[in-house]
This record gives sequence, C-alpha cells and structure tokens, in this order.
Amino acid sequence: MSDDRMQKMLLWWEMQQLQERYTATLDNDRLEEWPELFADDCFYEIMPRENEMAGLPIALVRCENKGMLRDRVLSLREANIYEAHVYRHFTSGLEITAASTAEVTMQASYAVLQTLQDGETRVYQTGRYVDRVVKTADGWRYGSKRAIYDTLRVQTLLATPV
Amino acid sequence: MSDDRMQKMLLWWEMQQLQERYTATLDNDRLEEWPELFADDCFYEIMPRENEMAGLPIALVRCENKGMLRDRVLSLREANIYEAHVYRHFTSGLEITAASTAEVTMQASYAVLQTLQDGETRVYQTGRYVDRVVKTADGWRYGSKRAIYDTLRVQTLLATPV
Amino acid sequence: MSDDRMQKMLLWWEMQQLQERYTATLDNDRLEEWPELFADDCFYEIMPRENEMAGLPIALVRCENKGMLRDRVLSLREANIYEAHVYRHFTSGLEITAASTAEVTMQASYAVLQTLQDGETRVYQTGRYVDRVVKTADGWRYGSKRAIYDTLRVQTLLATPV
Amino acid sequence: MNIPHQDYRKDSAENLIFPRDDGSRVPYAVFSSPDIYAREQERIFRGPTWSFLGLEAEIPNPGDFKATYVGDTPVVVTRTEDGTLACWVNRCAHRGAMVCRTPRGNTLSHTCVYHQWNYDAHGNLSGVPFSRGMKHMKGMPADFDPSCNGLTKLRVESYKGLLFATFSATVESLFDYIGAEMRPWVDRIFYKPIEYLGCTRQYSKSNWKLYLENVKDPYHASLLHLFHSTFNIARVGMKVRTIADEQYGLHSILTTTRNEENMGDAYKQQNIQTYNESIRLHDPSLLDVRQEYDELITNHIQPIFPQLVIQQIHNTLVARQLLAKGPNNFELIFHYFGYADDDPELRAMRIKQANLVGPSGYISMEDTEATELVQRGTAPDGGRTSVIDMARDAPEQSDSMITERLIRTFWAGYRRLMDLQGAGDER
Amino acid sequence: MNIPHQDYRKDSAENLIFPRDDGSRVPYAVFSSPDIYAREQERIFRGPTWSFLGLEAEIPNPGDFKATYVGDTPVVVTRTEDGTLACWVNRCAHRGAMVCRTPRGNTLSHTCVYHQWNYDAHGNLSGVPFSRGMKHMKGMPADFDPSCNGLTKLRVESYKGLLFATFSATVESLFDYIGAEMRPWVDRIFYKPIEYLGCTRQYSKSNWKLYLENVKDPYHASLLHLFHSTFNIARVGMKVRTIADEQYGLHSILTTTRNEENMGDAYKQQNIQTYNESIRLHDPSLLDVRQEYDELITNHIQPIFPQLVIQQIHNTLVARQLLAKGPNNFELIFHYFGYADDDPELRAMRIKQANLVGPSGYISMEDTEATELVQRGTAPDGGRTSVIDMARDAPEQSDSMITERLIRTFWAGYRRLMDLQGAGDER
Amino acid sequence: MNIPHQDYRKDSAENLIFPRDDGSRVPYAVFSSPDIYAREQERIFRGPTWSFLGLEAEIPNPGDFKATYVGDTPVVVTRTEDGTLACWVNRCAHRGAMVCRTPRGNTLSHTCVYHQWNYDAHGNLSGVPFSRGMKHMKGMPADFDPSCNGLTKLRVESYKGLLFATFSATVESLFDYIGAEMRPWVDRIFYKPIEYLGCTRQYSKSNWKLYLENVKDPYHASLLHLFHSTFNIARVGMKVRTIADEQYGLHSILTTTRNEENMGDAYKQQNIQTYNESIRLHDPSLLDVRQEYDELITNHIQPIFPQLVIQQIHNTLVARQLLAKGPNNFELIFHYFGYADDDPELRAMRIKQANLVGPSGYISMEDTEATELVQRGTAPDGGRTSVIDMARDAPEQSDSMITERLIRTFWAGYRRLMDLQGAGDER
Ligand code: FES
Ligand code: FES
Ligand code: FES
Ligand SMILES: [Fe+3]
Ligand SMILES: [Fe+3]
Ligand SMILES: [Fe+3]
Repeated sequence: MSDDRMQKMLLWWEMQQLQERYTATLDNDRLEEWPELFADDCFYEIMPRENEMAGLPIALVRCENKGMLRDRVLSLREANIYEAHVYRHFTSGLEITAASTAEVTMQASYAVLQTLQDGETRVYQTGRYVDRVVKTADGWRYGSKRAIYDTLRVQTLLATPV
Repeated sequence: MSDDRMQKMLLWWEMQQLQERYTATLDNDRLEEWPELFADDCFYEIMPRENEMAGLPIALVRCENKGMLRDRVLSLREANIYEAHVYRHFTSGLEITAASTAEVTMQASYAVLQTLQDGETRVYQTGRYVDRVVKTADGWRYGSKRAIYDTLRVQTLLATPV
Repeated sequence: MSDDRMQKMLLWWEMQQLQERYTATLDNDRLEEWPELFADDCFYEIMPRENEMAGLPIALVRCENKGMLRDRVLSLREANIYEAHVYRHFTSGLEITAASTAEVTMQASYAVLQTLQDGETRVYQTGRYVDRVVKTADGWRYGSKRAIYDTLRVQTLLATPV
Repeated sequence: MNIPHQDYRKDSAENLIFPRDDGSRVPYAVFSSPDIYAREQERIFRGPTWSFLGLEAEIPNPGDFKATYVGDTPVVVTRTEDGTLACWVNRCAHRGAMVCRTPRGNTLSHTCVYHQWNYDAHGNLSGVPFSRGMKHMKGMPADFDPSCNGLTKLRVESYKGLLFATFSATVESLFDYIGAEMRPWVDRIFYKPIEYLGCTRQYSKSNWKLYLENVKDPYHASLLHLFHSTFNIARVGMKVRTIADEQYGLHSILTTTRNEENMGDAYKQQNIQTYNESIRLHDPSLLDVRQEYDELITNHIQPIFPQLVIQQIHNTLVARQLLAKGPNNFELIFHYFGYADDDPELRAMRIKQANLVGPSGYISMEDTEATELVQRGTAPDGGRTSVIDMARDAPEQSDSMITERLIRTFWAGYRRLMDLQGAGDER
Repeated sequence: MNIPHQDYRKDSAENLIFPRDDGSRVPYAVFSSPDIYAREQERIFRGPTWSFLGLEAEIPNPGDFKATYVGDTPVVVTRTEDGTLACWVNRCAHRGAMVCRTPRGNTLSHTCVYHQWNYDAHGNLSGVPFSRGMKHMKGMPADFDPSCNGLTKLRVESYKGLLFATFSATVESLFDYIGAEMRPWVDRIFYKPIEYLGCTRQYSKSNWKLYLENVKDPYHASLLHLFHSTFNIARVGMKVRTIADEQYGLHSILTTTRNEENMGDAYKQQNIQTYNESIRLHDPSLLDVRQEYDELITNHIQPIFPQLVIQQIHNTLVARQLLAKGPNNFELIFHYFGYADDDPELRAMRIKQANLVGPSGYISMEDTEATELVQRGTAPDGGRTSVIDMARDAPEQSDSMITERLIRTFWAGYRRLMDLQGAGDER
Repeated sequence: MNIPHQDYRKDSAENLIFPRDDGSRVPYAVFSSPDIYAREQERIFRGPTWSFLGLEAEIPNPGDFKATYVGDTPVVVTRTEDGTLACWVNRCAHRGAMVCRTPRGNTLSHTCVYHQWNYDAHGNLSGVPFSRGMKHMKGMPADFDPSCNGLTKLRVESYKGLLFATFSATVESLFDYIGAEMRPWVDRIFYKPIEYLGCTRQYSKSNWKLYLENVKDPYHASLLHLFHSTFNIARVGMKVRTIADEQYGLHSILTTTRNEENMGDAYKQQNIQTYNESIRLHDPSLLDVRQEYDELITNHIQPIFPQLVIQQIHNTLVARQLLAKGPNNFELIFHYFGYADDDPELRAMRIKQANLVGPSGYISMEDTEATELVQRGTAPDGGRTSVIDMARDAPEQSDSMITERLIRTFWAGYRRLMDLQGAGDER
C-alpha cells in the first residue's frame, strides 16, 4: 500500500477521533473537559446560518478565548436555570479542506438530538462545523470551532454548547 | 508513522466495524444473525436512563445469556404482535475506555429512527451503548452490551432490539 | 499487524471517504459536483421500499446515465420551484458485500434531516443505499447508487437528490 | 383596507358564504375550517359520491386485498374467492380495532388480532372464539346474530379496472356517476388490460380541494411549471379541451393536443419567462414520445370527484388517489401503470418518463409547492375569498388553456353538494 | 349500510348516547372527543375519585418527593419532615409557574424559580422575597395573607404503601373508596414491606379508557398474547375469578389460578391458533415460578379506578400508573417492586421476569398495539358503538375467562359518574 | 380545596372573568384558550394597534424587503423605488398563494409563482398573464379592475427607524400611538443612525403575553437570573424607574441605573441566594461597559405593545420582535444593532456582549424557561387566576424594582382592549 494513502488515512483518523471525543464529551455531560479540547488560544461560536450568509457578525454564543469557554461551563453549572436534558451529537461528511503538520482545517455536518424531562427526543439542531485544528503539546486541539446552525428557530433556549 | 498509532487505529477500526455490523444486522432485518454478534457467554439489556442513574435494576429487556437473545428473536418472529417497522441506527462518539488483547470496553451515543406503516419516520430512541467486547474464535464479539436509553417514554412498545 | 487486515481497512476507508464526500457535496449545496461522484457509465435512483419489496420498477427519481444526473441539477437550478432548504445526511452500518480491485458493492443505512425556511429541522427520509463502486481514472466512483427509502410519505416534494 | 373584512374566525359551515353563485369567489375558510372538514365527511365521503380506491390490477387474484381510505374512514378492498370485489370498513364489529394491519396482502380470511373475531373476504362474521362458551363458561348471548355483526360493507364497483366504493345506498351506479361526458375519456385510457408498475406517495400540508383546483386549472400549467420553457423545448402550439360533467360539475377532463402552431412567441409577448437560449438537456431522450392513441394528446388530466385523478402525460399513465387527511393535509398516491401488451421499449419509456411526474416530477413537483403556498396564505383569513375570473365572460369556451371555468364549475357544484350558503342568501 | 349511522362529528358530551344501560354498547366518541375528555377532568379526576400517585417506597425519607399527575393536573407528592404525606398542585400561587422541575428529589423546601416564592413540604407559603419591601420600596399589600396563598393542596392517603390523592372534599376515605371487595386483593399483594426496583414508561396513541377495558378483559388474554401457545408452554387449565367492586363497579380484580385441567385442547377446538410443535424456548428458566402465596395465582390484574392497575404475573409485581394525556394518548408507568425480605435468588427472578411485562413484555406488548388499533378504527366514526356481549346472558358468572362482564360493569359505572345519556333518554 | 374552582374548560372569551379591575388577578385561560387567541387576532392585531415589523436598517435600499407577521397574518414590508415604505399581506389577490417566498431579498416586482400575477413594491397589481386573452381565447372579464385587485395593504410608518404597520384605518398615527410618555425613551436609544448586526430566533412553548409580563416585571430580575450574584459581580445599588403609557397602559419602560448604594446586603437579608465567594469569571471583560448615554442606565427594557421590546443592556442594543404562534407558542426575534459611527472597539464590545442576551444569554436564557413553566402550570386550570400583588398598595411608586405595577396596568388595558368581563360584571 502506498505510504501516502496511509498517511492520509491516519490524518483523517486523528481528525475523526477529535470529533468523536468532542461528541463523547458533550453527550456524557463531561462539560468541564470540553474547554480542554481547545488550544489555549482559541475561538468558538454558534452562529445562525442566516447571519453567516449575510455576513453579519452576531452569534448565539461567542467565546473569544479559553477563559470564556470555561465561564460558559461554570455559568451553566452554577448560575443558569434551564431544563435538565441530554444531547446526542452525530457528525458526517467530514472534509479536510487543508492540512499541514501544524494545522488542519475541516468541516462536517452535525445533528443534535435532545431529550428533555418528559422523556421524548427531538431533533434540536443541525448545522455545519467549520474547524481549525492545531497541533499542541497534548495533541490535536481546536484552534477554532464554529457551529453554523440551520435550525434558526432555537427551541426554548440553548444552554449547553453544541 | 508510529506503529503504536497504527495499532490504535486498527483496534478502533475493529471496534467500529463491530458496531457497524451490529447496525447493519438490525437495520436490514437479519435478526437471526443478531445473537451471533455476541459471545457465547453474554449479557444484553435495554435500560432506562432513570433506573441506571438511580441504581435500580429493572430493564426493559434483559437477556442473561445467548439463549435468551435467541428467544427474543424467535418470539418476535413467531409469537408477538406489533406493527411492522424499519429501524435505522446511528452511532457516534465511540470511546474505547479500556483495551487488552482479549477484551475491550467502550461506549458510544446512539439514535434509532423508526418508520411505521404510515410511511413516516420518527426519532424513536437515543441513548448510550456501554459495551464489553471479547476476542473469540470468530473474532470480536459482544460479551456485554447495554443500551441505556434517554427516551424514557417508549412510544407504543419496543419489540425489535436496539 | 497483518497486511490483510490493513488492506481491508484501507478499502473500507476509501469507501467510507466516498460516502463522506457524497454527503459533503449534497449538504453544502455543491450540486454541480454531485454527478462527478459517478462513473461515466452510471445509474442512480431513489426507490420507495414498497416498490423494491414488491419487485415493481417505478422510482421517484431515475437517472440512467450521467447526462440525466446533470439534467436533474440543471433543472433544480434553473427551472423547478420549491422551497429553499438544507439537507444533512447521516450514514451508518456500511457493509462491503463484495470487493475486487475494480469494483466494490456495498450498502448502508442513511437518514436525511431537512431544514425549511421556517427554521425548523425535521427527519425527512431514512433508507438504505445500495451501491456499486467502480475504479476510474479519477479514483473510486459510483457505478450505481440506489437510495431505497423507508419514508414512503414524501413530505411536500423531493427536489434535491438524497 | 378597502375590502371589507369578514369575521375570519367564525369558520363554521353555517357562517360561510359564497358571495357569487358562479363559483368565482370562494371563502378561504373552506381550506382550513375543521367544521367544513367534518361536514365533508358526511356530505361528500359518506354521501352520494363514489370514492376511488385503486386499480383492479393491484388485486388480481382471489384474496388479494388493499387497505385504503374513503375520506378518513379506513376501508379494505379485496377480491373474494369467486373473483368478485368486496369493500368494508376496517373496524372490527366487536370493539372497534382495525382488522387489517398491512397495506397489501392476500387472504380470504381476516382475523382481528384483539380477540380473533374472524371475517370472510365479504366482511361477514365467520367466527367468534368461544362463541358457544366452553364447559361451564357461557359464550355469546342468545340474541347475538353473527349475520348482523359483520364488518360495515360499502358498495364497490369497478369501471374499466378502476375501483370505487360508496357508503351511499341511494347514489346511482358508478357507470352513471362517472357519466356520459366523462366515460369516453376514461375509456380512452383504460381501453385494454393494464400492468401495475408501482406507486409513490406524497404528503402535502394543504387542503385536498386545493389539489382539485390545481388539476382543473390549465392556466397555471405553463406559468408554474417552467421545465419546458427553461430547456427551450419547442412545444408546438397546443389545442386545449376542457369539459366538466353535466350532472355534478365536479368531474372534468382537460387535454392538450399537439398541433402546428408555435406558442413560444406568445410567452415572450406576455413577458412571463425569458428564455435562456443556452440551456439544453444533456439527455433529451426523456422527452421522447411514442404515439399511442389516435389523437396526439400529450396531457390528459381527469379528476373523477372526489378521490381520483386520471393522468396521461406523454407516455406516463397514472391513477392518482387523493386522500384528505384533516383540513390541513392531503396524501396523494400515484399509481403508475402501463399496458399489459407493452413492448419492452415502451415499458422502459414509461419507467423513465416517471421522472416527469409524481413527487419529484420535473413538470409536477411545483403543484404541491403551490397548494402549500395557498394554504399558508389563506389559513389566517378565512373570510376573504379568491378571485377566479379568468375567462369568466366566456363560460362556454372549452378550447382555451387561459381559463378557470372548470374551477368555477367545481365550486358551484361543491357548494350545492355541501349545502352551503350562496349569494342569494347573502344579498 | 344497514346500520343507521349517527351524526359522527357531534361528539359533545350532551349528544352522546349509551344505547343500553348494561354497558354493552359504548359510543366510540368516548375515545376521541375533546369535550368528553374535558368533562372527565371535571367529573372524574377532579371529582369523587382517588387517583394513584406511586408507591410509598419511592419516597421513603422525609423530603423525598415525586412529581406526577392527577388527570392532567401536575401534582407533587412528598414526605414531610415528620414522615407524613403531602400532595399539592405543582403550580405556584404567585403567577402560576411549575414549582417542582424534576421528576424526583429530596427537599423540604420548594422554591419557584421565577420569583423564588418558597413553600414547605406541606405546600404552605413560607417565603415571599421582598414581601415587606426594602427601604422606600413597598412590598406585598397589607391584605395579602400568606396562609391563603399556599399551593393548592390535595387530600392524600396511603393504603398499604400505595399513594393516592383526590381533589374532592367529599369523597369517602381511601379505605372505603377501595372498598370491601377490592381490599382483600390489594392486601394479598401488599401484605409485607416492598422494595422498589425501578420503572419503565410507555406512551400510547390511544385513549386511557381503552387500557382499562384491556385490563378488565380476560377474553383477550389467550387470543391476543400468543407467547405461551407459540412456545408450547403447557398451561394447565386455569381457574378464573372476576370481581367488580359493588359501590362503583369501576374497580375490579381478575385472577387466574393454576389447576389440573389442560386447556390446550380447547384452543385447538376453537381453531384459533395452531401450534407449531417444534418451537421451544432456548432458556425456559424465564418461566420458572416460585410459589409465594397460598393460592397459586399466576395472574392478578386489579385496576383501582382511575389511575392504578395492580399486577402480579408469575413473580413479577407491578403497580401500573395510567395517565390520560388528552383524548388520544395515555402514558403508562410500570413501577416494579419486590418484597424487602426477598432472598437474592427471588429478587433475581423478579428482575429476569420483567421480560414478560411492560413495554417490551413477551405477554404484554400486544396490549398497546391493540388499544391503538381500536383508537384508529373508532376515531373516524364516533357515533358507532362497540358490541360487548360475551357472556351477557350470564351476568353473575364470575369464574369464567370467556366474559366481558367487567367491561360492561365499567361502562355502566362510567356513564353514571360522567352523567351521560343512557338508553332511557334515547328511546 | 378551599379556593372555589371555576369550570376550567369553558375557556371561551364570553365566560372569562377578570375578578378585579386593577389587573391583579388574571384568569389563566388567557394563556391557552383558542377562543381568546382568535379574539386577539381581531381586536389586537387587526385592531387599533401598531405592530412592530423590523428596523429600517434591515431594508436600506429600494427594493429591499422582509417577510414577517402582524399577529398570525404574513406580511411583507419593503422599500419602494422612491425610498418610501410599503407593507402588504403576503397573499396573492388571485387564489391566495403566498407571493413572497423568502424571508429577505431585493426586488421591486413581486411575482406569485402560481400564475405569475405580478405586483409592484406598493402591492398594486401590475400584471396578469394572458389578461387580454390570446387569439380566440378570452382573458380576464370586462369587469375585472386591476386597481381593486392588488395585495391587501397595511398602513406602515416608521418612528426613528423602527417599522410598524397596522390594519386599522382609524388608529392614530404611530407617533401618537407610541405616545408622549414612551417617545423620549425610544428617542434615547434611536437618537442616531444604527448599524444592523444580525438576528437570532427563539421559539417558546408558551403564550406571547407571558413574555410581555416578563418584560414588565422588575421583580424577577435578580431572583430568576443568578448570573451576577453567582459570579459575585458587585452590582452597585440600582435606581429603578417604571413608567406605563397613559393612554393604553400597554407600553412601558423599565430602567435600572447604577448608583452608589450596594444592594448585595439586601439579597443576603432576604436569604434568597447565598454567594459562593470562590466563583469568579475567568474573563470578566465580558462585563466591561462603555458609558454611551448621559444617565448610566444598564438596563432599558421597553415593550411597545404588541410586537416590540426595545432593549439596552450594558452596550447591547436589541429590538426584539414578539410573534404569537397560536395560543401556546411564540417566536422571539432578536434584532441586534449598534450605531453607524461605532468605533471598532465598541462594535466588538457589542458583538461580545451578545453573550449576555438572546436565546443563550447569560442573563436572559431563564426567561423562556420561566414562561414555559407558567404555561405548563396554568394550562390545565384556566379558571384559576394569578396573584399579582407586589406593591399593590403603592400604585404610584415608580422607582421600585419590587413591584408588579406595570403588569397590573397591562392586564387592565388588555381587558379593555379585548372587551372581556371584569369584576363589576361578576359581582
Ligand atoms: S376488537 Fe376485534 S376481536 Fe375484539
Ligand atoms: S411565579 Fe412562582 S414565584 Fe412568581
Ligand atoms: S394564486 Fe397568485 S397568481 Fe394565481
Ligand atoms: Fe400542475
Ligand atoms: Fe393483555
Ligand atoms: Fe428576565
């Protein structure tokens, strides 16, 4: 087999593993680990598709650094009031759009299914992740992660990150 | 490339393939093959998240051995009355939590979409698989598979395994 | 590690990559690239499960060659009137049912979530892909792709391919 | 706000007014009022009409059955042991369970799963478990008469292989119901044995009558469906024919026939769609037509009220079944067929041309988009009315595509059948 | 159409008629009419009945609480600081927010999140932030009396560890409500401390009363549930017992007891299910039974109207809570339990036998399938009636499985409680 | 059950009673009754009110349009060729299809897809295909007057860049409708050109008026939203201002202004939330405020009935549009903006502070959680009433955060506008 193909597969696998770890972290309520999937210098936002398309800057959630990621989690745990729920993330169509040894850019489709206290599960949100992944001492981490969501009507509220 | 990374990827792939085969078996109505994805000494249950959280033992379905898995299938095929339906399983966030050459433990998020006779498709159940996989003469098989479901309100009934 | 296992994994990966690219192409509205995922001599159809089961030939969409694929896209872009929407595809349970160096047959479960102008996301369709993949000068391409759908009640209309 | 505004939430059948007797003004509440919908079940689907169920070719053999609907009542149509047809409500005479649980199948004996009451293909009660008791245990009472406790039967008739049923004991025969004006056009399509090729199903968030408006509306054809004009497909001028049945005015036929005159220029004059001359189909073979009938009709659209639309477009042949699903939804089931003696090439053409019609059809997918736009536009304001005026000054002109006469005729007939208020009452 | 057809959309309580006073004909509209459902909330769930809430074993400690429903009103049942029980409507006295936001928990102090009004476990208002104002800012008005602004309290009582509540100030005690006929059978199961083992939940697209019909219906047992017969599980002949309570006729008990007579032949005679002799369970230990009570009752099914069904099947013990969710849906919550002194092996048997019952139970999953088939069959035609005739000639026969007497008794009692028209009015 | 219980399902507008004229007791049925909802469409959204549509900055150029709603009627607001504004119902004059099919866009010519009737930006009918027929085919009738068959036009006005429309021909000008009390506060925010920054949308399973209660309720602010107190963010004592408009009492303004007095102690005295002193924000820059106005108002919340809430919180500026979606749901659209002359740093601050507000806002996400809790708590019992008593003894006190006076004023005005029964009728 060609070593090139193998290298490409390995890179794909490492990116896929990062996405899977991201999913597992959020779906199993390990929110405190969530900021650790990001590089120290990082950016995260949840952006409505309509603003993205129109070039407008307002996001639903916008964290400009790792401290802000941690503050989101802290506020969810300690301050905010919302109905207890479970998320299940599903991703597909992962595309690596550029890759160097230090940085990878990629995008993927995602869906989040949510279960509330009534025990019913609904499609909560779909969208597209647009990610920049950087090599850190701890391995690949998100330098930037943007969730550009299709489901413009946010049902009730969005508390937990997607 | 490091052989270690490659070994990890291969192990991941083998686990992933087992999950995919599990999905394909159930989604394509090959129920008779379903018990064969388990080791001879095995355990399977579908457990409501609320009981799991509270440490209570009652499951929706509980098979304590391979015979009981086969009995489920046999009963579905021969005895029980329920509306004909199709399942589509989706899994994500696969995490290998421990691994030896003989045994792997892992967990993943899952969703099951169901289509009934009216030709409409609904989210039927989401949850988390918690699996123990063992090496057998036939390859990796489930020693234990637990589907801990979020969707506490089971719609109508649950006949086919998830 | 055995070279055979590795070869199998590589083949799986290449098939998986083709499916992922298919998803990415449709989910990101790059419809003009969609016919390019097919071999020159190709077949595509979207077939209701009930007709498939009954051995009846009528499909929802049936493209007997690459020109017809391109005509679909052209008509969607230029002629047909339908509500703007976004698809998100998810696939699972990929099974390679036969493989040679020149051709692979495989099947997988799929789901399509759709978001319309009201900003709500719904399960639009689930089903099973049955694919024949052929090696071309440009790499693996679909020689035949059949989407056999469970969701017999097509909501409103089906414009964009699945 | 120049137009006076009716009290738009009083959508009961009693309050509804058709301000003109010619059917040219329809209060929008007919498309969303639950009260109107309930009245339709009584006066139309359980009243003096025949509802289309499917094709005989779907149930060729004794025991073959199909579960479907008359209005919102589930029924089963089946072929009995002697080849005759039967149709009964799919509701057990015992405690009301649906008896038949699959859309299609074959059996001459239908057993309700709840207590295994058993019915023959005619819907007669043929078995009640433990009806005579067992040992000391009593069974059914002495006054229980199985012959009075069968499934509710409907009259069922077939015309040229098209299956219909009615709850009405008084409505005329199916032959007369279809009527003298419509029968020749049914005969035109169903003149020899057919082969059933499969079906597709479409669910629309709009009222069922919006679909009937649509199939009685030649005016929209070239304006909503832009496939032909976009791809510069030369459509030689069409001769049009619109006929409504005399008795009810609820059935109709619309045909377009190729002739020599080119209509392309007309479009351009109207400025309704400018051609992009560079767009061409990669595979124009989709539009190949093989002439099958004497007259070169390319479109034959024939609604037989309330549940059937017969369609021939090029070489596609479809019997569309229209099912109301509450006031705000309908289901449309396309039954595709060919002729039993089609040669392989013609059969392949029909299968390929299915791309033109149905839920993904190049020249049809816009119809449900349109009916849903009307549903959304009209639901908030049930007191307003549509303006159905095209060619209103030429009520007898039957050779025009620029007309809404079939729609007006439809609404006038609908109002009478539903016994709703007209202009006379209002003014 | 031989049977005259009532105007099926006039489903208001006033128009509804039970054509026979013995409960043997039930107009199908009771299963889907919103008006009937609203009347049930008033006359049943807020009327002179006791609704089951759960087991004392679910809230053993002071502060333990559980959020549930009486009809469609959300309530909380909790154990107070002194171990007594309290139950109140889960709606803040201030502006109406649900106070308790989790299904279970432990607290003696409930705070509404909106403005942090605080209530003790009894539902008394114990704190209103800023009630006395602050500095120049005024607080609550002088005439505001916290003691009149607590949560709406329900009467709550426990019988043998089963929790019930009522909105009625006049209904008799729970002891008397359960009544002399039913109490011995409740006592049979709840004769010693229990251990709560968990719950499962099922949601059915059918009316809640269809489930009550089902648990009063020995006739369906062997006909709908085919597990035993399919697997050739020898069921020695069963002695059956059916008893309705005397006062209301809405509660009942149904038992089957093993005896020596083999019923297998009876089935074959009735031709209702032919055995495939080759099918056997791989692990028949699922059906092992350990005898726990004097009489070898294998099935004990006891609805205590309106929200409880006590069940013992083999060694499974379940208190099923039935919650109406609008006219067309119900939720069923299975509370599984054992006895506190079970040995490990018996406890394991109960956990394993849970495979038999609940939403996936081998001998129970068909029940919601059946109730949904009835819902779909009956909803389109509310004026038609069921035919509940089995053993109607033997109203006193209480040792038969081939009978619908408990169902008839139920409907007669339901009609009285709901004050709906009977035959007298009609004829 | 000490409190008498009204017949809770008779939720028609006629049966509804407000037991006190001061608005302090509101029957819960106003939040879930379909009849009340229908009456609101007539009396409020089609009555003498101005409904907010959006910002002029969203449609700056000729041809720019936006599709939105007045109540549940779809409308389009657009800028015409000469820069003036127009607003019309999004329903074709022909057969009722929605004409505009995208939420935003730019065109001066709107064509209905169904039959390509064409309208100009003012909503005038400018083209009907084949209106004069073609060859032998007749077109529109002689009495068809295009000038009477345009789209239904609404009056549209802008005040300081805020767009409003009304169906009413008699309601006063927008200037007077906003009124003398409210205008200065609108002017405070809209005193110079703005830049539109984007929007977010939230859908809540609760009645639209629960959201209006919420934005008129200073009492809940520190009790429901715990972000500041949790993170020990020193909030220097706030000066509060509450004003309702004199004419209707349905608009209001609520401001909080920083002063020197520390309120933290007050919280502790009330025992409503104990601080965990160790919790601090990692990045407190989120809470940086740049003073923009003379008075250091940190919160400006100003509902202009029925569809607008103007909000300034720190440096975030938002025009919230409130859309009723049936009795049980509302949609809330947050239109974020800055000033056209913002320096980059201030613009970046606004974008960052958007984290505070909207569907995921640190200090706002609880509001829809609260309104949904009220919806679920109140829907089952429409005859009960809320108790809106805070500072009821001090109706003139306008400098208190501990008050529900704006809510009482709102309900009193709502009752009058809706013409519902008050205490006088009842007693
Ligand atoms: S309901 Fe059909 S047999 Fe009883
Ligand atoms: S609604 Fe409960 S405290 Fe205000
Ligand atoms: S409905 Fe608009 S043009 Fe006919
Ligand atoms: Fe059409
Ligand atoms: Fe049963
Ligand atoms: Fe708030």
